[in-house]
Amino acid sequence: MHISIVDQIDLNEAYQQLQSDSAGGVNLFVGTVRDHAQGKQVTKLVFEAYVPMALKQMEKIALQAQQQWPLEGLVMQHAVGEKQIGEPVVVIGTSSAHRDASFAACRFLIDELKKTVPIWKKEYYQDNSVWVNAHP
Amino acid sequence: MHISIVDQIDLNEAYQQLQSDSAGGVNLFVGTVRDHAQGKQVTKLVFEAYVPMALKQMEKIALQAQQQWPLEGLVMQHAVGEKQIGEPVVVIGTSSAHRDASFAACRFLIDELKKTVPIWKKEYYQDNSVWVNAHP
Amino acid sequence: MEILLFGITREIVGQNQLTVPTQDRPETVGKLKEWLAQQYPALQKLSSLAVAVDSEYADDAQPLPSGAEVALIPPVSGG
Amino acid sequence: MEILLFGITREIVGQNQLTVPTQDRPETVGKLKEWLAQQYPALQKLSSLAVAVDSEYADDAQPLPSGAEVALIPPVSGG
Repeated sequence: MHISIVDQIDLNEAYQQLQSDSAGGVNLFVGTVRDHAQGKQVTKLVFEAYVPMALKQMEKIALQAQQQWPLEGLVMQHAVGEKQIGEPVVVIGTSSAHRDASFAACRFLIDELKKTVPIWKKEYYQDNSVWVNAHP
Repeated sequence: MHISIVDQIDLNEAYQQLQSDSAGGVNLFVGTVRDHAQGKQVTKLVFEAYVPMALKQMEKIALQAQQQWPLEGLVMQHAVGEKQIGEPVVVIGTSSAHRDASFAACRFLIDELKKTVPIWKKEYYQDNSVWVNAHP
Repeated sequence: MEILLFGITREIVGQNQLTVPTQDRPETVGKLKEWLAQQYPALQKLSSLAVAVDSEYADDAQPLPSGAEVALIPPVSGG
Repeated sequence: MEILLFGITREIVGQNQLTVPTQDRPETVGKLKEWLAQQYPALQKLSSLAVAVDSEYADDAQPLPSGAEVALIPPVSGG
């Protein structure tokens, strides 16, 4: 498995790391910066991570996925720092002999990452900014 | 939507075509040549398509997906010709504001492509070759 | 009438295209399938055999007008 | 005892790290949360506030040995 916190997402590297002669299906999910959120125009995002703990949590999730599905490859990259509209901020990649496993594991990994990995997103709008999810 | 039958899959082109400021999630599924099938060692594959009909069928499936899910982008590339172990043979891409739609549409598109698009795969093993699915 | 062949149908017939003699010319997709079954019994061993008319899947009742592009579609295996 | 701060907790406290005075030193995660609630009432308005000890989520009963790396984890929003 290849787990990293990076300044720039590298989709080609992720695809290379998923390559395996035994894999027939490769899934990539890329989370990108959307121009709107909560009905507001977004100007940019800033991501911050508690890096050692984020890597540990990502590894836990990855191990869970490997136990649940027969995976050939697994990649999780999350970016930190300032990101503009359209830029990738996270890539989740899975590969397996048959596509059922890679699809299911890819979905599981991004869902779990969003729930437990200590990474924080600050959304900047025209007039203010907020830490996403911080308040009810 | 971007639908094509190609000699070489271009994953970066697919990703570029899925870019949209309104998209927060991008899904890519890449089908690759596995080294084994039906318990046999595969040496290579050859793909053949009835091109005009394949494009028409792919377009139909793509329209169905667009009706079912709010997609920002949609890509289907299928390769023809001889492909070696590890090479990509199909890429399906979807993007949408939220990931539920892009995940579901990506899965739908590859499943439907395999059912109805007139493309044929010949598997070569050490000692013989077969047209996949041809016989019961 | 010319019939386009792909995949295993091309190997069964031994040609890239199949010509149906004028005197045998089938009026419908169903009639064409009957003629093919007689001429090439190996086609009946396939898991399925569809016919496309002008690049669309066609059912047995569909007529085969002259000038239509007709193709045999053995079981697909893309992806 | 030093507490690492991230995201909105850093803004609420107004520093990158928080020092708990020796005389207030909490023995458990639960005690630390009580102390924080008193010192920084704005922390109670968050959707949730977890504490990590040595890079692992910790429950209220968990002790805080000296030398442990302690961090506040406000609601995460990665991805």
